[in-house]
Amino acid sequence: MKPNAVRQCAELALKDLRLELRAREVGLVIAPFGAVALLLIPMAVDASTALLRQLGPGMYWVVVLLFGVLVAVRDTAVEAPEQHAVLRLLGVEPAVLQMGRALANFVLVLLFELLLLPVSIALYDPDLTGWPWLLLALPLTAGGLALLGTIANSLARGLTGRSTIGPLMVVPIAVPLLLAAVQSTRAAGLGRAPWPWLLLIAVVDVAALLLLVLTAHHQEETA
Amino acid sequence: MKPNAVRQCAELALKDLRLELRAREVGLVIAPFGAVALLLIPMAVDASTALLRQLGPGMYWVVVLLFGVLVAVRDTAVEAPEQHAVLRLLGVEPAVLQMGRALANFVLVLLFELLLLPVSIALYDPDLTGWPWLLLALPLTAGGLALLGTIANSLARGLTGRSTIGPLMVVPIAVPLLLAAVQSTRAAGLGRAPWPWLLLIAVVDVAALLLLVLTAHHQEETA
Amino acid sequence: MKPFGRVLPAVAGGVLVVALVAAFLAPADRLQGDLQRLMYVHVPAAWVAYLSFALTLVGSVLWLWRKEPRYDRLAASSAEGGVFFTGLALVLGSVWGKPVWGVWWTWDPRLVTTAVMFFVYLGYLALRRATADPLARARRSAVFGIVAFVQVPVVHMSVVWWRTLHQPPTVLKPGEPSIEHTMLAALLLSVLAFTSLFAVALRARMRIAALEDAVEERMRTAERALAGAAIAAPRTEGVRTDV
Amino acid sequence: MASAPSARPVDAVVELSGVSVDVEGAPVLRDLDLTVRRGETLGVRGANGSGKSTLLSVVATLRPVRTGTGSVLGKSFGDSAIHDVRPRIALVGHAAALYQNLTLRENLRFLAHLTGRPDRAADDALDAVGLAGVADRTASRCSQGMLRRADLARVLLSEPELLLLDEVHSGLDAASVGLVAGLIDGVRRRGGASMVVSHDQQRLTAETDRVVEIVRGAAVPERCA
Amino acid sequence: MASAPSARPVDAVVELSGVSVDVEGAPVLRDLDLTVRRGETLGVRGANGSGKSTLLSVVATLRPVRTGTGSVLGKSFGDSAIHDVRPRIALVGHAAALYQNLTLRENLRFLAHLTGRPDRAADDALDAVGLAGVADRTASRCSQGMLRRADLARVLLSEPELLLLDEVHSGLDAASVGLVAGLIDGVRRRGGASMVVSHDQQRLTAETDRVVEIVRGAAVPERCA
Ligand code: HEM
Ligand SMILES: Nc1ncnc2c1ncn2[C@@H]1O[C@H](COP(=O)(O)OP(=O)(O)OP(=O)(O)O)[C@@H](O)[C@H]1O
Ligand SMILES: Nc1ncnc2c1ncn2[C@@H]1O[C@H](COP(=O)(O)OP(=O)(O)OP(=O)(O)O)[C@@H](O)[C@H]1O
Ligand SMILES: [Mg+2]
Ligand SMILES: [Mg+2]
Repeated sequence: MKPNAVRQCAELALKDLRLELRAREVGLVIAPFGAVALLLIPMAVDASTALLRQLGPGMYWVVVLLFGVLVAVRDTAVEAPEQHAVLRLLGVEPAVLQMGRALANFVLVLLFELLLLPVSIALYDPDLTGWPWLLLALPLTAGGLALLGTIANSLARGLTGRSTIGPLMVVPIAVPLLLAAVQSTRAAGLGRAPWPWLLLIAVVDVAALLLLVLTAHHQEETA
Repeated sequence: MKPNAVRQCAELALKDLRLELRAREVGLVIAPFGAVALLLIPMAVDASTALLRQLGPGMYWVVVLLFGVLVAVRDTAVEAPEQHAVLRLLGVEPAVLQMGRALANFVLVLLFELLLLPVSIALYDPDLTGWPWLLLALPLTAGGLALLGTIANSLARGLTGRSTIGPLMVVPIAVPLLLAAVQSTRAAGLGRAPWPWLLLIAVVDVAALLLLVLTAHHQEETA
Repeated sequence: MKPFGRVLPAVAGGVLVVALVAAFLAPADRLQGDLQRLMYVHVPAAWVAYLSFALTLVGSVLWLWRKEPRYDRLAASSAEGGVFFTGLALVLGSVWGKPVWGVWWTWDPRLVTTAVMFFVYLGYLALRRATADPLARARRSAVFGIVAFVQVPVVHMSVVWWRTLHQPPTVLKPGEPSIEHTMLAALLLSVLAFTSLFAVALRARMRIAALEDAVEERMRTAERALAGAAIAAPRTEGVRTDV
Repeated sequence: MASAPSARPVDAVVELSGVSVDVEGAPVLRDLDLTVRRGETLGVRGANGSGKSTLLSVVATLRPVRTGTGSVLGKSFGDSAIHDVRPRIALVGHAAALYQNLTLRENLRFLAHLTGRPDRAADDALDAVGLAGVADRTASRCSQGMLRRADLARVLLSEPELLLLDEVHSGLDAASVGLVAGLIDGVRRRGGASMVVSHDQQRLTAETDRVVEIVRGAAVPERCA
Repeated sequence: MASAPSARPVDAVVELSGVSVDVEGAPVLRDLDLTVRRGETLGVRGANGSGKSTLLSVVATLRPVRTGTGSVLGKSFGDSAIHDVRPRIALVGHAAALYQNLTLRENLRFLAHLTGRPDRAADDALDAVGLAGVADRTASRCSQGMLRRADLARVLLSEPELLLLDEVHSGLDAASVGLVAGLIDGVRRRGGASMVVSHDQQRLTAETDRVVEIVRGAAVPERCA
């Protein structure tokens, strides 16, 4: 009678996505905010078109990182104490609970990346050589951010200042992701295959995944 | 028996600052987040030291704007519907309520600017010619951000996704502030007196102030 | 209980003296001259920071496994030490960088990742501060203590992964260390000195933490007023005196 | 307690006629007439979701009406002078209106300062509801009933002429349910009026002068008390 | 209702002995002993802030104890097998555990799906508490009593063996207070046990087999019912 873990995970993610659809934090708010950030930087630094073309990919990834983290720790991703109590009493495995949240985060961060992509291309007019590598780099990075954001969310649960202490913990740890993503884009732009960088991102993803699953039990107990 | 408007305004601001002191969102969390952002951007765009020295002031102001807005719309700045009902029933003038909030925001944004200043100087090593002008530029910009943030907060009241819809509304309006602040720093760096730019910031401030006071009544009623 | 003990500080003091002597006796660098002697404080500071974060990791894992408070104290005390030594390495590196590179700070991956490591563990300490319940605090910071440790290999490998200005690994690398032997000896001595200083401080901090916990525990087991005891019945009569 | 004292009993404190109210576009109250006189205590009953809480927020001048006219404490809706009577109204809703990160004392003193009352008034109010001993606990660390009591202390502090209570008995322990009756009495003595929403039939008949029931969006009087 | 049916009355569903509980470092319960047997309904009273809600969360295995031992549904605290009994426990607290932006139907179906129940079960539960007509309203647009009822529907859905109710009568209208008694009866018939926290002395004596009072952090039996 009890549904299997995959089914439960999907149900949990679906719930998060539905909540997000109602609040539209990511689509209507965080993504435009990220776009505005991309727009403001060239204005503030007063850079030439050539310089902008060079800065473009880096800026894109910085904004993805900073605001992608905001996506992962958005308000609707957090349960009230009562809701959390109900989830704990349901008998769903902690690892499944965490994976459900991470899955929803992944979808949203990826969506956010895709929304920002045309904006950054339009604003910075970067060199697009090697763009197919993005098809790998984008989901890998989104996965890492989503997983780290999920961990941060459950560590910051119930603390005052949650919405900001979460990002503070994730952003620095996500730095290797940022650096590797930037380098992979750069390598791809130079016509080289960015395998080492993608591998680095994948390693971070796998490490975060293992940590999430292995510590899930402890994270759910922190009430 | 009824205290005067200034006293009330101070009481309201004090309450906000006290809440902030308890949650320590700005000091412990938003400011480090801003510092990390300052640290990451150069890393991602892989710029030379000379280029960075040139980008420095612009980056400082972009981060002040983006995260200063987060300061103004932080969680502790928002009343629950019940708290708002109580404030409305107290008989305090709506304009006074709004000014109290703006005052607290001003203090916090200024604090945030001051915290980031040494970080950006240490990291970007910018040319410091004309720095005394900052003594004017910093509070003027903080005032503008605080006022706009207050307006955004009350417009977004009760909407889901508040913490992010607020920034979205403020950031575009704050663009003139950003440009003027950047230009004033640049002019000061060239040894010129940046009066026109400071005047522009002051005009934005006054306009925001008037908007806040004149629409305060309507804003308090949107519940 | 003496927080510092007696033997360990004496040993540490001895090692420190020897290391100082060695640092001044070691030959000056051909290019940098005496400036290079900053290495004997900069490098040990960085390595001891690694060591302390590794101890935080160990403490965190052990706590999750055994749930004994002393492992939590180990993790917390050692993270504090790590933040201090990371800060020290940053400051000393800057001081060294100004004459050598001409700037206090530059966009070198080693520098940035070190600074980021500093922030990560500041976040660790902030998380501890923000959590009031001892059990929840230990649990959460243990999880974060594990997550945070990924920074250490990143900092170490940053010079290899990204082309860089900063010194690549000269000692901790496969094969023969690429450094003169007297310098290496002096460096190792100063590392030993820093490590023993750290050991003294760590033990003191852990003992203080244990005392704090004991005080807290005694306060608990003592007849403390219950949270509910301070709530009185309302003075309903007082409200309607003249009815 | 069932007979109102004769303090100017003809003055209507609340007067609603033909009032319809929508909440975010959904009709909740329809063609509702209601009068509450000085010195009177009106009980309000009704099924869940019938619109009792909505009615109280309308009477508190916090929610606009779609059609119909009304006046509260002598000022009619739509008149901008209605804001002047607000400080004389107190509303205690389902959830406590306290700042989670302020202590109970700070919460009460904040309100006292804004209305020009001394610190003592706030402390006395907390004392009267039995919370003097925990005045330095932040609201986030208080139990449900403690929060309710602190919310009632707010009423003691503001000495309203129109008191609106929305199921405030819930959460109060046996020793403090009397608080509510005391507050109502205080208002009555000051010549004001109260509206008390509750699902507890017995309590309503005991503590109020008459009871109306909200049925299909309108106020239907129950057998006269 | 005052005499427990003899369904295996010796099995203890809840057994606490010498339990002390701290909440964020503050002592709340101290040296508390409590036994609840199968088929039994225990009433819990106590002053505001005495620790009733804390006790329920401990019994629900959601909060650790500082000292003392205890077992729930046969598994003792500290044993990792305690997690297996959790699905057989239902807790209804002061605030409803619903997602504000999901409709009532979505809320209930979400829980149904996670525990492998069909959609119908969720809809039936909503129907049983009288909310079938407003099942498509989001929780944020429901009144206090509607939320309470939806929370009770959750209990109907999960068919627990140990039911923990924290002042659930509050907010329910006259027509639906019977719901609570129905839920308790259902649990009793399944051979489970209930703990009911309330400040309403009459209701407690009517609906429970015996009542304990939380006094100075411990459970003191009231005159045997
Ligand atoms: C703010 C500036 C600096 C920071 C944050 C910094 C950081 C670090 C760190 C974290 C390590 C330990 C690396 C490891 O073994 O994994 C290290 C080692 C070292 N640093 Fe720096 N450093 C800075 C400036 C400098 C400067 C200016 C020099 C000299 C030109 C320098 C020379 C060295 C050397 C020789 C080592 C030992 C390398 C090895 O054997 O691995 N550092 N530094
Ligand atoms: N974080 C905390 N720090 C200190 N005391 C706390 C904290 N959280 C709760 N308390 C205290 O614990 C006590 C028990 O709270 P609990 O909610 O269990 O009471 P209760 O019996 O349910 O009261 P009520 O009848 O008002 O619902 C209260 O006195 C409360 O102030
Ligand atoms: N935003 C909204 N959209 C649609 N309907 C709403 C909205 N807000 C409230 N309602 C409906 O308005 C009605 C009245 O709500 P109200 O809170 O006034 O009821 P109540 O009589 O106080 O009920 P209770 O006894 O449960 O507290 C409810 O049916 C509720 O669902
Ligand atoms: Mg209501
Ligand atoms: Mg309670």
